[in-house]
Amino acid sequence: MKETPLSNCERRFLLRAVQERKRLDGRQCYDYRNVRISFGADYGCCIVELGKTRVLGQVSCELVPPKPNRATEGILFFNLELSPMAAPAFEPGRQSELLVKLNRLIERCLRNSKCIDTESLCVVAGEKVWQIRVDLHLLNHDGNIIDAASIAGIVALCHFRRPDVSVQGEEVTVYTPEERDPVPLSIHHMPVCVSFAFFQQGTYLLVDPSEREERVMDGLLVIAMNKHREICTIQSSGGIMLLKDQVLRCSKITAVKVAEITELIQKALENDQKVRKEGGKFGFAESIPNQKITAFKMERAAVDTKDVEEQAEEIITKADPPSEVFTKPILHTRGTAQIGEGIENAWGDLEESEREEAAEEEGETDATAFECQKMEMEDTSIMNETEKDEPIVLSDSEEEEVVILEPQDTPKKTRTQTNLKQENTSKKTFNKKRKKKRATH
Amino acid sequence: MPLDHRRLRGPEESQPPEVWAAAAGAGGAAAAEEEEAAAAAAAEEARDPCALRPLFARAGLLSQAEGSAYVELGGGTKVLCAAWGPREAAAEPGGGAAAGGRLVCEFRRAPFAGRGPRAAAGREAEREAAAALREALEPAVRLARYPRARLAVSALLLQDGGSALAAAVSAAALALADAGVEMYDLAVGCALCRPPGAAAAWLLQPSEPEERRAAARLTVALLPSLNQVSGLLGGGQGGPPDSWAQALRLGLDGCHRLYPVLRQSLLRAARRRAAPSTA
Amino acid sequence: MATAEEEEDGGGGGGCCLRPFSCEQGLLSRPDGSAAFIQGDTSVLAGLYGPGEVKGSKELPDQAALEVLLRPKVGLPAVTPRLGRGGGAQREQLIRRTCEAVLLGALHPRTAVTLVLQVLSDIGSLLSCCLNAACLGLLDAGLPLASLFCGVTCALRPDGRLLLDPTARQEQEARAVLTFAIDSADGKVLAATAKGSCSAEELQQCLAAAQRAAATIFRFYRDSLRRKYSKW
Amino acid sequence: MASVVLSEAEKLYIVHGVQEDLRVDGRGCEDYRCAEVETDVVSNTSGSARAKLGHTDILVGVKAEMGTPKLEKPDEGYLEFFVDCSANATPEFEGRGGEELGTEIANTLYRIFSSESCVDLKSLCINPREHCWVLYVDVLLLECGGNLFDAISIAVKAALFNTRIPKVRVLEDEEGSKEIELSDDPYDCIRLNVDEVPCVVTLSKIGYRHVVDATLQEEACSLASLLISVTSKGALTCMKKVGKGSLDPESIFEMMETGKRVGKSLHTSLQKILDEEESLGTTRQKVGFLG
Amino acid sequence: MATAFKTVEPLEYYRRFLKENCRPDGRELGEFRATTVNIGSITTADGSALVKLGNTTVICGVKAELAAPPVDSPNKGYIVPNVELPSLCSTRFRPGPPGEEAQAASQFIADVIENSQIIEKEDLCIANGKLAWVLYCDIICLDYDGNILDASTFALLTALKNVQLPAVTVNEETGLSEVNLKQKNPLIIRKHPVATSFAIFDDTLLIVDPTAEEEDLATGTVTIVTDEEGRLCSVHKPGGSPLTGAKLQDCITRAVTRHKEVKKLIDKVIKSIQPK
Repeated sequence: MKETPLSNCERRFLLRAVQERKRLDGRQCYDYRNVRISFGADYGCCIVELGKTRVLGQVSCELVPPKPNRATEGILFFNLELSPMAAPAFEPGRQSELLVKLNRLIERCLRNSKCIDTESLCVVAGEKVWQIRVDLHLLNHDGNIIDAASIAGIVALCHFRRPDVSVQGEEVTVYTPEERDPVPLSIHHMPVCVSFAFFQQGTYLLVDPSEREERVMDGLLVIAMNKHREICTIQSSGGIMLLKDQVLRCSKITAVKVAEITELIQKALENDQKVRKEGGKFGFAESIPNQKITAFKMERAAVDTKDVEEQAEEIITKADPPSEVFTKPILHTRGTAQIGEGIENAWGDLEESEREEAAEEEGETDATAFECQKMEMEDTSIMNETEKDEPIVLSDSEEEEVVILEPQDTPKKTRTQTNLKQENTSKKTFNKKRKKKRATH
Repeated sequence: MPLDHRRLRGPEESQPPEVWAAAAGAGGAAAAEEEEAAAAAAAEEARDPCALRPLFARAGLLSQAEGSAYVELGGGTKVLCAAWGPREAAAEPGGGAAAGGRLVCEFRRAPFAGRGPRAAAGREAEREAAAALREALEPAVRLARYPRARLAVSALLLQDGGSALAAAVSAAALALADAGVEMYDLAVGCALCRPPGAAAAWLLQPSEPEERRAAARLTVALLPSLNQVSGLLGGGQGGPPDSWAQALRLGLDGCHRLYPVLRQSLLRAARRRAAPSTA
Repeated sequence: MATAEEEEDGGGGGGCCLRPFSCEQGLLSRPDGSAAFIQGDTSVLAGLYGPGEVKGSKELPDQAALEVLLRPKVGLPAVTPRLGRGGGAQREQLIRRTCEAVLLGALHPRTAVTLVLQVLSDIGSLLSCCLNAACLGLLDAGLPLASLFCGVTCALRPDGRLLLDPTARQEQEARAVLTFAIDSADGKVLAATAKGSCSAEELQQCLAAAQRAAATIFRFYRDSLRRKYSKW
Repeated sequence: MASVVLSEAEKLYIVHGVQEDLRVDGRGCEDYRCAEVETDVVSNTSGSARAKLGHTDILVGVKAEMGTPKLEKPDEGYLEFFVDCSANATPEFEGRGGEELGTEIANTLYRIFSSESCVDLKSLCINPREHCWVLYVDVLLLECGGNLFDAISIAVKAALFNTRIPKVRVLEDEEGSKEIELSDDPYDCIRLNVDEVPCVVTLSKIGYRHVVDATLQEEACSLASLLISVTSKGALTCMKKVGKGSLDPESIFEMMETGKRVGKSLHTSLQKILDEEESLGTTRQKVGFLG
Repeated sequence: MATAFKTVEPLEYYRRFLKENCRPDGRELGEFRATTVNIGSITTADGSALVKLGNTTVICGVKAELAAPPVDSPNKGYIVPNVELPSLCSTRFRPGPPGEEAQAASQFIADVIENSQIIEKEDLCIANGKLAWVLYCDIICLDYDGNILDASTFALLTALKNVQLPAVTVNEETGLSEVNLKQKNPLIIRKHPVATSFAIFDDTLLIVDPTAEEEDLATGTVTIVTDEEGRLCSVHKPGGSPLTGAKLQDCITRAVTRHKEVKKLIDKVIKSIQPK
């Protein structure tokens, strides 16, 4: 489905609002939307909501051989998917320009910033390392995908626990969560992206643009920073020219926002950990707000299954018992048999090799009388083959036509065996007479 | 990670048992292989280079395709072909609309078609064969009669017992004719190969082991009644033009000899098709 | 996990239990209909677009073309994903055909309806959770339906006892796991699929149990809808 | 394939000209256009060459990398071909437009080099079953002015001639573990013997005659052509019919003879140029891409 | 006249026949098409079978290769089934990677193998943790006229029964495996799953072994797979018209009968190629 285009008056309305420093959702220019983080029951699973934009993050791990040039480092793999759920224009499996750009940004923000200690992911140098895979799915697109995705990525990584391993000699043992508590990843710092949308060649600036605002913006500046005010990546796109002051101002705003978001992330993580430790309820079910009328919950419900046996019994006794088998398989030839006399198929049969086998066999054994004509052909063909001079072309069909191709100089002989078959119109005549004979053996 | 996620996957890598038989070194397996080679060589000597292998052809056997044909060669080569057309063609990117119809060829090898490892011949080989198939068929089809249309041929190699491409050309031509596509002539394919050795003579319709050992191979496609060569694809150890010319002559002669059989099968298919409607 | 054992105790009596259910409808702003469905710790998010513009090749002259995409949490959709046990064209096909059976597609010919199911977490009975999310998604989008349907997963323990709505571990231990889609009109079977082998008697028993459970689930549907529309 | 559209009158003009052994650019039917070849044009490859044939402009780079030999041939290295149809050559190649042509050319190159004698693959083996040299031959089409295959084969041959593979030694210590040592001297390297590397001669059938080295315009007038690869000794290693049309057998025989004749002289002049260039050594003035 | 009616109102055309308890191709509702099986015709495969169900034609070739067993179960081998519906078999399929139907069929076959334990994967292991057989079962449809699942399951079963694996021994001293290509052994087939498919017409009528045309017109399909003990190895109803438990039971009953027929056929054909 195509994206609904933005009408001119909508566009004008939005731009005018920006000029008047108003935003559709009532925010100020520098306001960030609410960030909500919820965790799944699995480790490394979270949903981040940035206003209405929603991203699902899941981290998983696998033991793999390391890359040859980095024998002592684990591998980080990021994959952001724009699920068709997020917006009608997203097609599954398509590598759109936007997707490639976002994936690169995520990689630069989370991998190239070296926020994860990859050396600690090494199990046996040069042989086995952990590959950490971060899957991010955009579930609802309401602008500023990159910020939401970067938060989801780092939150999922912080939340994730990998199985504990021990190495004894060459043996690598991976422990289940029951045997040993899984271990968290070692994370140096938490980079978070903050996006700025520019309008009117950089005259106006909005933090955390919504989807509508993104559609009318002129350019975008993304800054990834951690709470130590270290810039991890910075990228401007859209072809706007920015003044030095503007970039500096943006980085200052970023520092403030990142501090807030980092605090929120840490609080959320602590909360989840506390609940898990205390054996309380956790998972997505708990994150559904109770007061919303669109949400509904039901406690464990018992289902009465006492008399299912009787009910099943009843159905089975009522049903007819399986009937006895009447059809008898008919063997055409070695390796070919048939049951049923339903409709015939248009196929002859495929098996030249089997035909040849049969031919050889019949060449050896005595021909039965009623197949003498057939045999004649068989003999000639074998004879010819031994003579090696003439090409022999055996062909076959329901009408049992036999074409023997003689050398070019002699006229072509076509012998046709007819009648027998054609008169016999019963469905039981199978397209091979020879087969019939074999069946009677 | 460009993995094929639409098929069920097995282990990362696997080898055919033959590899291990060879790896056993001086064991019985290697000896057996040599034996086999010797036997094959002996058979080669006994073989008449001009002999054609038995060919079985049948047209019009698939219920779903507009035209279809099955060709089997004595050595076990089995090719099934289906043809459709004409269909409305998607606009060609080049915009060459006036040039007439397009012939779209597909060639697939069943994974179990070959003797060696299962995944030996990859997509590339299939695509090359498909291109060769198109080259060989295009001159036979009156494409000018089908402007802005698309004709489709797809060939499936079920078992490769040598001369597979040649069999596919014959089968595809039969299938097109069976589909009622207007053609100038049938295209008949024939393969040849030259065993290693300086004085070796070209062999007509080689079997799979012969092909494997061959120093040079050639596949020709001929439109017999027009006496025009529609396809030619060959390569290998160099030889003087005379040797190749001789091969070509031999191959063309082979095509001429196969032609009547293909015509016969087409006639039969037509007769079979006509029978139910008259009855 | 503590919950798993608890459940086993709960199911130990003659009766069977469904895990706690919860759902939320209309939680996404972009799709025309959306719903999250949570069974125990298994949860699936459904988002639905349509009826809308259809691509030429998929267009059907007499009804809406339904497309179902089931997206696993980890990796790409695959026939048999190695990690996570979502995905699979077969499941997509099953869900699509089940929805098609109840969707009155003839009312919206030459349109497309796209249903995307995102697995959020899979701790057993995933397919039935997908079916339930799909049905609530259809409901939330306000598409005309002939009837409702729900998914019920039923496991047969090695000792032959029945278990409804099993967890992942119970599924693993089970001899056979059967999943049914039951329609709300007369409790008939819309879809059925099984892992493992069982006898015809066992199949009928599971089916009967699933039909009972379906009644409970439909009540849950009704109550949640009643709540949703309580302020209208 | 990159092509031009000609009017009927233009075609007729070309066909009639060919009939008279007089081509639009003044050549005879068996004449090549002026060819320019320069080797060692890309410094970060093991060998490279650029060939210009009229308006056809080809750049070939050969990169030697260490790899594992193929299972069925444990004591040989191998060649890998990749053809990039740059959108610079013609706008048709933009996006995936050039892919089909690229694979077709690569397949043809594989076929030409499938013959065992053409490059000594055994010399590329470092130690059997474990290490060998893989030569990645990358062909880049810079401009298409007809007769791509011939120009590519000339450029490939020149690039292979120019290729220098560093010498390596296999050291074996007492425990049987092997180590590979790269020679310290950058000039200590293997050269390939390219005597047997064939060149492609494409003969295009125009009217009743055939021409070599057809321009784009001439290609538009030809229904079918025969692609022949010829070694310097005049042996044919590969034959392929290309194009929508068919050929009659007699003309194929003629074309093969012509191909052999033309191919032999092509080899002689190419080898002469390559040797000349080689003899200049480092004193040679590089032309590169600005020439 | 009849053909015109069929073209314009295909469903009504069918209903008229079904009312009389028969089908346009002359079959009764519960009747299968002629089932033909041929085994061992592909000599390059380690086992092969060609199955024709009326016009529907499916070929299955099994190729055995050697690999290291999976890490998580070192005493097992692999069975890798794949169903291909090439463009050759019907116009409804496009060339290229497998579409939804082919993927779903592959998954179905994989499920049947898994559920029925047709072969115990432990039987495929040669040396624990070191070497095991991989059976690549490639099922290719050559002519698509409906009921691909039954034909594929049948082709797979007969092809597996036809498989002859070379003897492999692991040399104790060298640790290398040796393959004796001359000595071949058949596979141990533990169960014989047989599939029976039904099409549901107008929500109530069940017809067995539907053709492609019938599948298109039907409002749903059910496939039941049973083994020789009458156990259900798969009950696959991918949506479509709702059925009652009683109807489902009727399907199972028919499937049990079908299994007996097919089993006889397999036995006969396997016996026919055994050396006397």
